[in-house]
Amino acid sequence: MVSLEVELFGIRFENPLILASGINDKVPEQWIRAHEEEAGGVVTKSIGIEPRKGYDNPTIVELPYGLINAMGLPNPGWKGFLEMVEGYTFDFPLIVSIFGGTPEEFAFLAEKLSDVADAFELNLSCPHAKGYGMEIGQKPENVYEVVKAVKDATDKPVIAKLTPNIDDITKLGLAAEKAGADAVSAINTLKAIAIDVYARKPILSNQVGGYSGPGVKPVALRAVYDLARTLDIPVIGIGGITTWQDAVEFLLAGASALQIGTVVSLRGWKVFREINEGIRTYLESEGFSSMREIVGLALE
Amino acid sequence: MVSLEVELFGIRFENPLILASGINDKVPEQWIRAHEEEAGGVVTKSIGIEPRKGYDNPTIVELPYGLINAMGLPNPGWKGFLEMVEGYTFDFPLIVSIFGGTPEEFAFLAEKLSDVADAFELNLSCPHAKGYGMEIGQKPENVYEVVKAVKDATDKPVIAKLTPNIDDITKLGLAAEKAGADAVSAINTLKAIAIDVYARKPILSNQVGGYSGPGVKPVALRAVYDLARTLDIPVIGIGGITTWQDAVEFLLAGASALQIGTVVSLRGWKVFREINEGIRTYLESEGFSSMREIVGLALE
Amino acid sequence: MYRVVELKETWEVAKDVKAFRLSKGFDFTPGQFVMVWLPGVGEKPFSLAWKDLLVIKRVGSFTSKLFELSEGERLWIRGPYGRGFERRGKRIALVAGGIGIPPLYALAKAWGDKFEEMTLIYGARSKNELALLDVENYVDEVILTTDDGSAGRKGFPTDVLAERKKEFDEVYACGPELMLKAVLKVMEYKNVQISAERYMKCGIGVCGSCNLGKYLVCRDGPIFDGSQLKGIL
Amino acid sequence: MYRVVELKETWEVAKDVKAFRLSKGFDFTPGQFVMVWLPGVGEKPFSLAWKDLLVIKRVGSFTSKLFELSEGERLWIRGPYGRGFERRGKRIALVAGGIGIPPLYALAKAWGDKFEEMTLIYGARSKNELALLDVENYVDEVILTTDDGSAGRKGFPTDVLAERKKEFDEVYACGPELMLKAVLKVMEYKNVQISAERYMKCGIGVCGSCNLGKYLVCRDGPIFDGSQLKGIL
Repeated sequence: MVSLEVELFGIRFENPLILASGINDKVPEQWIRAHEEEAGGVVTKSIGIEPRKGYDNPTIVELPYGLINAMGLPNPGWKGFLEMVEGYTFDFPLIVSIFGGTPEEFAFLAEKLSDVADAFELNLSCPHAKGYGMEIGQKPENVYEVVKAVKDATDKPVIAKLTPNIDDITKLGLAAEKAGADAVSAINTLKAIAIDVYARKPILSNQVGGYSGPGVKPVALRAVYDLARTLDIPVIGIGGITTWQDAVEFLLAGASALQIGTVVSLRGWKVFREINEGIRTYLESEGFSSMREIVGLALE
Repeated sequence: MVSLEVELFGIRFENPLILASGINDKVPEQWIRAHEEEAGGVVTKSIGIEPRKGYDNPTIVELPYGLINAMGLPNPGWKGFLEMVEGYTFDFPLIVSIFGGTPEEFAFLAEKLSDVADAFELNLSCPHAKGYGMEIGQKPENVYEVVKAVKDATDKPVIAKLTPNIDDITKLGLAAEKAGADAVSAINTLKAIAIDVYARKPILSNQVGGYSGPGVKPVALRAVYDLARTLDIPVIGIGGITTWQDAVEFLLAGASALQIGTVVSLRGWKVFREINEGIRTYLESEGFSSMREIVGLALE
Repeated sequence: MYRVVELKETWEVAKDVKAFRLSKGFDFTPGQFVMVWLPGVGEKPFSLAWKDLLVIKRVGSFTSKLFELSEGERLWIRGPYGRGFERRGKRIALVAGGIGIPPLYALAKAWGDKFEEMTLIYGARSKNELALLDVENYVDEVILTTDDGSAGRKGFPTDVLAERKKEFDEVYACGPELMLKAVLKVMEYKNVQISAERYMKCGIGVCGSCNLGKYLVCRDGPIFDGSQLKGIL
Repeated sequence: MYRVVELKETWEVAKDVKAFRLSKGFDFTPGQFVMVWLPGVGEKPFSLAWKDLLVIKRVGSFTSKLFELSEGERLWIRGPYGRGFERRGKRIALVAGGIGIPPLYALAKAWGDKFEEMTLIYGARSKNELALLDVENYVDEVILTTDDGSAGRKGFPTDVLAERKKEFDEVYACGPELMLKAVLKVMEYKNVQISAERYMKCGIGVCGSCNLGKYLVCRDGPIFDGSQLKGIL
């Protein structure tokens, strides 16, 4: 049987499908469940300095081709997070997503959570929280400063999660690489809005939000393709992966691993098994013996 | 019966649905056909200085939620264009799209084509032609220079067509407004790619292309919403409009008129009639007496 | 996306409890819920009492606003969502507490003729909090309990269930969590389906707020088999 | 998107003309076309000769590459696209010129038993350019013409059509544009359907390159009624 194993920055993942940050990953029971359902790893909800309640409903809009959300980074804060994970151990890689308003906040969080995290993902890209995420991560110099501060604060691998809401995402990727990031992940959601024609108002309580799901795949794939051609560090592909064909496209475009999120909401936990099985069948029928062999083949 | 009439920069459109640039608008017969099929106006294919053949096939990828294209700005050049329209008159607004590599080229084209055009749309946003379109239009200072040069060269109204491949599209809109643009239109296509899993190559001969159609609507609507809140000049909404509900969302978000393109390919010429009819029915049942009344209602 | 419906009729069914008849119905399974959005106010989940019927208790600002709406006014509704009840058993009990009546009312009305015998055991703090609607038309027996004895038997519905559990081959319950726990205990987590509640935001399995152990109430529930909840509730 | 098919069989059917049997068939109407992509080479439109059959003339670099492919090799195909023939008439003529045979072959094979009488009038420059396949199995009569008289009658298929047009209540034609114009003229643009050709790129009504007057060959055609083409062809 062909191997789906991935090794990234010294960590072994059973398969390339990692649960993306923000989707059913609030508590340890959900992370464990994701792994039971055949996720190769899990990224937690983004954790910040202080507990945040998040925005009022509506926080999500269902579209024919995806979702728009503005959750507002609800999280228990780093202290609450540590209490929550107390006593748990995990037999899969746990990537802790963190967000802050300054390089120092990011570094502080990384230091406090280093015992829990197998790796960190830096949320430099959430498009709907004032002063956080994308508002910082659209500037290469900020990406550089944050990654550098976190690298100085922890020995754990650091992934910079990049925003596609930019003229050229490789600028952000190069900044992350230069600052010592172990990998980049892309994309976070696209800036979007939905309006109800009868209410004649934006639907989200935050008005604007981030667009994810099948409709963003072509943009995400392009981001991964551009990043993989430009960077030496690994790229983790995220954005609208819904079928095994999508997953294979991302691998061919140079993604070393993948994250899926919206599809878990659209089609349920079973998608981890289904997509892994599809990749496996593809590799076998096309004559490959491991997933690694196809990474980046479309770049040549 | 409620009125769908639009007046923009002194030009009257029978209805808000304008045929977008690049979709079945190569020759005058097609423009006339679009109007017969109830387009309120027509934007031509982008015209440049020299004739261009465009890229080799594949130039288009069909996706579940839209299209990715990299046509490569095929056009007969301004001389060929003038020969082509010789002897025609049009009983609808004809907006001529132009592209150039410098402000001077744009200005030159505007001057040469001023007798033919009711208005100009400046292609500052085509994402797949080296040295043109988006490569110029991602910088506010370039947008300013191009618009200014064109305004100096022609008395006809000037629309700056903006790219969404940017951190904040309002920067581009403000630059266009400051330079004297009569309107902005948004969005052009999103940077994208598609890879064939069996060929293990990008499908387009140009590798990368621009994504349009239903899947980009949430991003386009957001761009229009942001622009309409920020600018004083009118915004023409473009991007994935497929149903009358989409059209109404754009109007509520502040678009004074609309362009449709990909949907004409997906569903045929009949969409002009269908969407106009849908808008009309909506206005009547919601108690409005003209389309103008709903422009921007969701901004409040 | 939202369907816009109008209020066709509203009426009081108990103290601080109102029924809302909608202009459009939804295909649903008893136990499923919808998200109701009032633009400018908020959006909350409610169990469907029937395809076109919501029965809602006033508990906060959203429901207060809802109570102010007149007939003809609009609601924005998405759904139905979640896992409904599964039809099992021949002689069944419906155990309702307080405002837990809507999904059981729906069940009784939808499947009343599919069971050999259906007993509703319905408890509330006081008589005026019992939201019975016309449920007696759909069940074979109604047993009421109140905490204060103002109607029916003084005590809890689970007291009745404990005494008569042998008569029932499947129990369906909805109500306060303490009651649900008692029901699960009485039934030893077997032959019982309960409607769980957790703080729900997105309603569609994204945000993860409504987790109940490893489950999400909005997707894996709101209806759970007792066997799923051992060690959790 | 593309369906990947393998070449099951290829064989020569005339000078520089090859038939390609595909491993998968497409639901189609005679007259429709597909886009064939060879990664790294290019993508071109071809009329379907049958659900799993392409009949192609070598004319340039793309078709040369195609001719080099062996059985078992892959083609990437999207479609079928466009408007096919409409079945009309009882006594019909198929008028083919040169490599215009595939859609008419498809028509004869698909609808052969639906007509009372079907006559194929097929012309080419020379005998070795006639790509007949097994078309005689599906039509009642085959009349050949060649420019040089090396097979059948010396002359053009439209000569035959002009003489016998009264026998036919519908004519279906595909071939070089000069021939099509002659067919339209002979038929006075009535009771005739022709398969038009223009430089086609996207194949799906986006790029507009294949315009024929106000029509797009890829969407409004490739099959047009004679009446649509007055003043255009």
